[in-house]
Amino acid sequence: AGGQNEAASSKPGFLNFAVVAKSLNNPAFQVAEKGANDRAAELGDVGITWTAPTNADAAEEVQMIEGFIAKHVDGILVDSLGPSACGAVNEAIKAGIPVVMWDSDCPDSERNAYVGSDNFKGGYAAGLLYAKAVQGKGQQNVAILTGTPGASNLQQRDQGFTKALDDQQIPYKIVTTVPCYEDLAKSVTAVEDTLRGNPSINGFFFDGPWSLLVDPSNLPVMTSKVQSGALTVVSFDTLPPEIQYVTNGSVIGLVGQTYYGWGYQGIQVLYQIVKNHLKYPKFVNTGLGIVTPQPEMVGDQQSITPQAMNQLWSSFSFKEKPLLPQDLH
Amino acid sequence: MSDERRDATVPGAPRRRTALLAFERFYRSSEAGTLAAVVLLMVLLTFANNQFLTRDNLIFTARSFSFIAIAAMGACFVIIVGGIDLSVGSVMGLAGVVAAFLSSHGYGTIPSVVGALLVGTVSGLLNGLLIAKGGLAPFIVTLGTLSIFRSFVYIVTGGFPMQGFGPSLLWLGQGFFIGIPMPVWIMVVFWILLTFVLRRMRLGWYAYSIGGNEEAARLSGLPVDRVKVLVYVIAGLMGAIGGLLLVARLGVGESTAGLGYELNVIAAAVIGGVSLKGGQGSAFSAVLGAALIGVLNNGLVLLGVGEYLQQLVIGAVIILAVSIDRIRAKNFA
Amino acid sequence: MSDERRDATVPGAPRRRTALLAFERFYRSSEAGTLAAVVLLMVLLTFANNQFLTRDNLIFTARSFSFIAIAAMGACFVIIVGGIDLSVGSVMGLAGVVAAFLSSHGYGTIPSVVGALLVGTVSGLLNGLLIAKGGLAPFIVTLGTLSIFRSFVYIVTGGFPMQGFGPSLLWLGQGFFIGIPMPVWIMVVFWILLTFVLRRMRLGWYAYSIGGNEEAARLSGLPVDRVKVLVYVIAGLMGAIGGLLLVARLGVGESTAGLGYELNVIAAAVIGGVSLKGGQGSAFSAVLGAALIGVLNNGLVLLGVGEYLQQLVIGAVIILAVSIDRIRAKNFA
Amino acid sequence: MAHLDALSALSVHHLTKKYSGVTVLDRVDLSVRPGEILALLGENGAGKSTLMKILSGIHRPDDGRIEFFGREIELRGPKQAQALGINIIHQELNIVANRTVAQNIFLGREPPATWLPAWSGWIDIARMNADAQGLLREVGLASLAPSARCAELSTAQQQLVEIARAISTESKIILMDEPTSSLSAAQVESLFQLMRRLRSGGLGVILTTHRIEEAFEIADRIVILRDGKLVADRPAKETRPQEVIQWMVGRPVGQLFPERSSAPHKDLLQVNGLSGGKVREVSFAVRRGEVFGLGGLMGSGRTEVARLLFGADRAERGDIVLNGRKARIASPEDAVALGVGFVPEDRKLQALILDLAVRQNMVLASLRSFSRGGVIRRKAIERSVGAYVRDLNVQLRSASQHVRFLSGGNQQKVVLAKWLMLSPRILILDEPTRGIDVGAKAEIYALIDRLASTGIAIVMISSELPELLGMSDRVGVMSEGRLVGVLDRREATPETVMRLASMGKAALEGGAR
Ligand SMILES: Nc1ncnc2c1ncn2[C@@H]1O[C@H](COP(=O)(O)OP(=O)(O)OP(=O)(O)O)[C@@H](O)[C@H]1O
Ligand SMILES: Nc1ncnc2c1ncn2[C@@H]1O[C@H](COP(=O)(O)OP(=O)(O)OP(=O)(O)O)[C@@H](O)[C@H]1O
Ligand SMILES: [Mg+2]
Ligand SMILES: [Mg+2]
Repeated sequence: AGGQNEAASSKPGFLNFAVVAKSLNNPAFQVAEKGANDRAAELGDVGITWTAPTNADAAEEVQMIEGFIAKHVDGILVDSLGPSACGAVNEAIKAGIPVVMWDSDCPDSERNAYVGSDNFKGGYAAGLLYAKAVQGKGQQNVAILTGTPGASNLQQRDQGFTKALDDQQIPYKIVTTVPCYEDLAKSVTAVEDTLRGNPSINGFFFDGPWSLLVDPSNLPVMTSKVQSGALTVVSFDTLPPEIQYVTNGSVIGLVGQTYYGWGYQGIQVLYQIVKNHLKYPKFVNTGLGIVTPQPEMVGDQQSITPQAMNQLWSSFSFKEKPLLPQDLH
Repeated sequence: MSDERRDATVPGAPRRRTALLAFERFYRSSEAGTLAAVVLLMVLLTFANNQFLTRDNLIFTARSFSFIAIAAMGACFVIIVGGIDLSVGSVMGLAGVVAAFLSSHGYGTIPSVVGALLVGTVSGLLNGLLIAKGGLAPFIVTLGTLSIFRSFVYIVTGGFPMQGFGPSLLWLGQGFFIGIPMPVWIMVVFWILLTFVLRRMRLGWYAYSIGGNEEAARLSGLPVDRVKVLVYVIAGLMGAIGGLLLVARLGVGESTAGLGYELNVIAAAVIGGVSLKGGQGSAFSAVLGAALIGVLNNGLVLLGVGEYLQQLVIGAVIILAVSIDRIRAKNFA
Repeated sequence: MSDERRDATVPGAPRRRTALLAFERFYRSSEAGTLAAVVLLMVLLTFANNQFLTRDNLIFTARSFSFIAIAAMGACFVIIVGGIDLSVGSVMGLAGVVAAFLSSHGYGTIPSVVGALLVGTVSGLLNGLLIAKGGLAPFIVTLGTLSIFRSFVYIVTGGFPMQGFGPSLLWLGQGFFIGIPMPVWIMVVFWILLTFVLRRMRLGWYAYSIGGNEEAARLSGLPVDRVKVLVYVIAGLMGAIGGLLLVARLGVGESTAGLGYELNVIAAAVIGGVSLKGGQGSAFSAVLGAALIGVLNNGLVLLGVGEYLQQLVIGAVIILAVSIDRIRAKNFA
Repeated sequence: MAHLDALSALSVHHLTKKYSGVTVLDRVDLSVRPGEILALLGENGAGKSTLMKILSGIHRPDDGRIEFFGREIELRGPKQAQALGINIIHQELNIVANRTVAQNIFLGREPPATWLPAWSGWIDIARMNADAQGLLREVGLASLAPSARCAELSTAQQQLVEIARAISTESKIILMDEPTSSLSAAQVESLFQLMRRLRSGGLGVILTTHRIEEAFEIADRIVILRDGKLVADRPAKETRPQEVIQWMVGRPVGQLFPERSSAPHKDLLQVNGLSGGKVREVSFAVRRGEVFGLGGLMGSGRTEVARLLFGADRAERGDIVLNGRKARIASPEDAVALGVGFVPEDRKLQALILDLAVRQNMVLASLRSFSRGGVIRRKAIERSVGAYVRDLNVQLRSASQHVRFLSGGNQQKVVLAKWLMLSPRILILDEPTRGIDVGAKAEIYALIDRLASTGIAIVMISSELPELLGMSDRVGVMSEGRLVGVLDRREATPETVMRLASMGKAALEGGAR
């Protein structure tokens, strides 16, 4: 993906942008990369170096950003692996290189803008879906599946989720939070064991996609509990393997980010800032992608059907309209 | 050959019943400590949570650690011969995604499985040749190939999870035979097979000898280099099988498959009582070590131990398990 | 004591110039291969990218690997004495977040630093006592404490990143002195310090002897257990300092600080030429190994090497670096 | 005994030691006076080393008393024994190979720098090296640099470094456990001179050796252990070697060397112009059924010839002809396939897997013939191992016993059995009786003779002249990497062999070739 623009970079007016993703191992980032490349192609005078730390380690991400500072790129898009990466963002700004954050923000940094959606709001949307499904069904004993304990973006999702339940006055208790360390095999074992160990659990919130990225046959206890109406599950992210769980009714809904928009709008915003010195608001909301069996309004967001989402993934025909400051208010 | 350690060093000991003798032999073996820990843990969990000792929970727990156990048996073989294989997690991932790639691109189960096994063979061969013929340190070689093979994983998947495997490939990971999950069967088969190789086959005897004293083995005319290469190939194959089953069981081949598993796999072997010094160890150790961690993980979730404390308990149990072994070992030192 | 290897075994060899002798001594040392690899890499990068050999790029690269290098020097000490410390990543994290906790709760820099050092001391003491006095295998003990200390990290942070450190703590991680970043200074100070300890002080000599032949060391009346405990404490301290500086540099204490660093740290030492067999190694090795990986990472970014190929290049360079060393070693074997 | 104890520097009373229930030392009484050299003799496994380890604080006795200059002491560790002035030279070399000679000599007693407080741990390296130089001169290693790494020393040099270590501090007692086993005759002589100097300085020495003549040469008193019991304690002057052997073994030992009768056979092994490492142009031939001895000084390259022959090291030039056909031996594996066996000089490091059973060690080289399709035939192994254990009279508790727990002589028999199971055509023996007691020696000599009589060609390296002369049909003598002469049985005398062996380079270049 990277490096192909070295030759072009010598042309006057041509912009070299660097994009730092969190990792390589997730289709969301593939879509984001496509979005970035699509927008770059439309613009015509932008080259992209796409990269990610090999170990999902913030210090390594910092080193990458420092490398790009040394390389004097024209702008950097950064997906933060945690607050630890944020110092380097300020260094880039200090070195005169505009930085736009995407996916995960560094809210306290000097970055020019953040393109993405709010994790808290995402969790809140998931909470709304959940609340609607269990309205009037009595006490909810909810378990949460999380990735690495203490990861802040995941915690924001959890907080949004519980806030929505509070606001909707659902009687609930968070019974347990199980980590899976972002490992798929561990995640399914964790979900199944949790349900088996505590039969009183009647709700599950996955604050990441892990256990829905695998075959449904891995989740027999969950599936059977859902079928008997004793369990309600809502999950984060709208990656391809997850969609089937909405179709088959295991999950009431999925709340994801607009992965394509990360890249597409990220390049757009960065380009406009660098080239045309436009001023964007600090938060450029790319909105949420919500998947529910039937289209409905979730808060202020319109959801789409699993079929529609599948269609998008299979054709890879995500579309975005380039945002300009005046589109945002 | 752990069953033959120090036995009958007391001359003229009265003939005891064979059963008793077998027990004593076992008690003196290096696996006894971990087995005691596993049993103790299971008893505790049975009392602590009524869901623990259910058929479903037990077989699913067994399935969840079978992948690690299979790879750990291979790791154990490498450790016996005095080496180490850090690349196993990447081999698991690569074999898994190659099979996933083939199967989801319409190839049958046999080509997919062969593809995975080929990955295991070639990666093991590369490790083995660099180590045995190149004379490089196993730690570094396999640290390097850990990176290299993971890179191949990314190239194969392109970052996209691959799904839509053929049904018989899925069955290998998800199916049951007489009520027992296939991966558990396969683990048992390899356990028996490897035990046979280690105890009853020339290759196994050579491996213990090389790990015990490489110089003496070489000067006894043993084909040291060839044995080492073969052992790394076997480890690669076992890793590949573990990875294949893992991916087949999850039904998805994605680029994080097996990421960071090297530590889990080697830990399983070592916790089971294999010494990193080489020359000693058994297939049973690897299974036991994997079982300890698997049961522990299961228990922690069943009991709803908080996310922050899980690691604390795991660490403490690992240290306790080897302390038990230490006390046992002292008893007849 | 690589400087003293093999010299003067030929009595009455003609007196050569000291400089030449020093060079030969160095060429025969185990660090020469990695140094050659680092230099080669730097020359290549200088030609490949005109940004590489700039003052800014070099000092930032040096800073980025200084944390690992500091911890790797501690790891190297442990390896010299024949042990291994897998808990270093967690110690780094725990020391970092403890300092972050103290500093962000209004404690001054000195209490924060003392807190971090205390973490290093206590964790090293725990490892050392379990290994030396408890007689447990280092791999297992530190595998267990790796989990345990990480659990403490989660407990300290409660999952929330801690920010708002005092300015002098930040300065330790982010400041400069005569144009060189503080962490680099600190790395250099420890490099000199540790080199002296290893070459000129009893503790260092005992460490080499214990790692080289523990039985002989014991029979010579060396306080083997005490030395081992002390070495693990030093490693704990070096890990803690690395972690403290890392967190101070990033300005945030997060629960993922140092997660998984054990492999990087040990790899740095081993790539630098330290043998896991024990009895051999130097502070310089650890710095070199960390530098190789640091420069490589920097070069990959500067050259814009595609994301999928980065790991491939890293793995290949690691193997090549030790192959260079192998060829060098053969030259005078 | 009481009045004797008053004179003794170190004495033990009723000393008893058991290892997992087996009594190794049984109520031993023994004393050594200042200025006395005591030879402690006994078979392998008699308990000599155990006794010495107890006296140096390494092991604790189960029962009995230790008195040091009349005062009862309890030894809690090697450090304490050292502090009292009891130093030991261990039977097994205790050298840290990666460290220098000086570092090994002063291990644990490094001279502190004077310009810094002692607690700093700062070492005065210059002083240490200077002191080491002096000590090396005393043990006859004047040419060795104190900064040389021990890994590069020969076994004999390492042994001398250990001796230097033992005399580097004020000692009152030195315990020497087989210090001569790897030394050359000249080195033994210089060691004995050193011991006499120490004796005249009032030091007490306890020495063990399996070379009985040495005990008579140096010791004032001879003490004999058998099966952990003290069976004799005599002034050396009033004793005869034959008596000593009888006390040791518990029965009269007949002739040490068997009557060798060699029928003229064809050459089985021819070595032509073999060169590699320090070995230069070595050529000789060995006949079927012949014992070809290789003599020479330490470091003359005998071991290297053996290693080249066996493929353990790579030859630069020369060929090996086996049975009239040129053999390609590039590795030990090739050698074994051609029916060549090799008993190396260090059995623990080079021949045995100490933590495996006797059974596995014995079949190691011939495992191929004990397996079918890679599967081991356990019954066949059991039969064969049993037969060799009986035939070679290996003393063990079961074939499952780890070799680590066998005595030296029995370990060596296991190594021999390993090669016999291969039915070799050629057997190379490097110092086959090093560290082995007289009884076992006689058995091994008889065995070598028997093997030769079955038609095996034997190359035997030995540093013990009586052994070399007693066993060999012909003796090749090496010096400086060259084979400087081959003597047949009648020509070979201690004088002729030594003369050839000490022929320096100069003499060689002078004309011999
Ligand atoms: N650590 C030990 N554990 C068990 N048995 C031991 C141990 N050390 C020695 N033995 C046994 O004690 C007996 C006496 O051994 P020791 O080493 O004292 O004999 P030795 O007289 O020195 O023989 P050698 O001449 O071969 O050196 C032997 O049977 C030996 O197997
Ligand atoms: N296995 C080995 N590996 C490396 N070096 C060796 C080995 N064996 C001997 N040497 C070295 O080779 C040199 C020549 O010794 P070698 O053993 O060949 O002579 P030798 O005549 O057999 O003497 P010795 O009686 O001591 O065995 C010695 O300095 C020794 O350090
Ligand atoms: Mg002895
Ligand atoms: Mg020799």
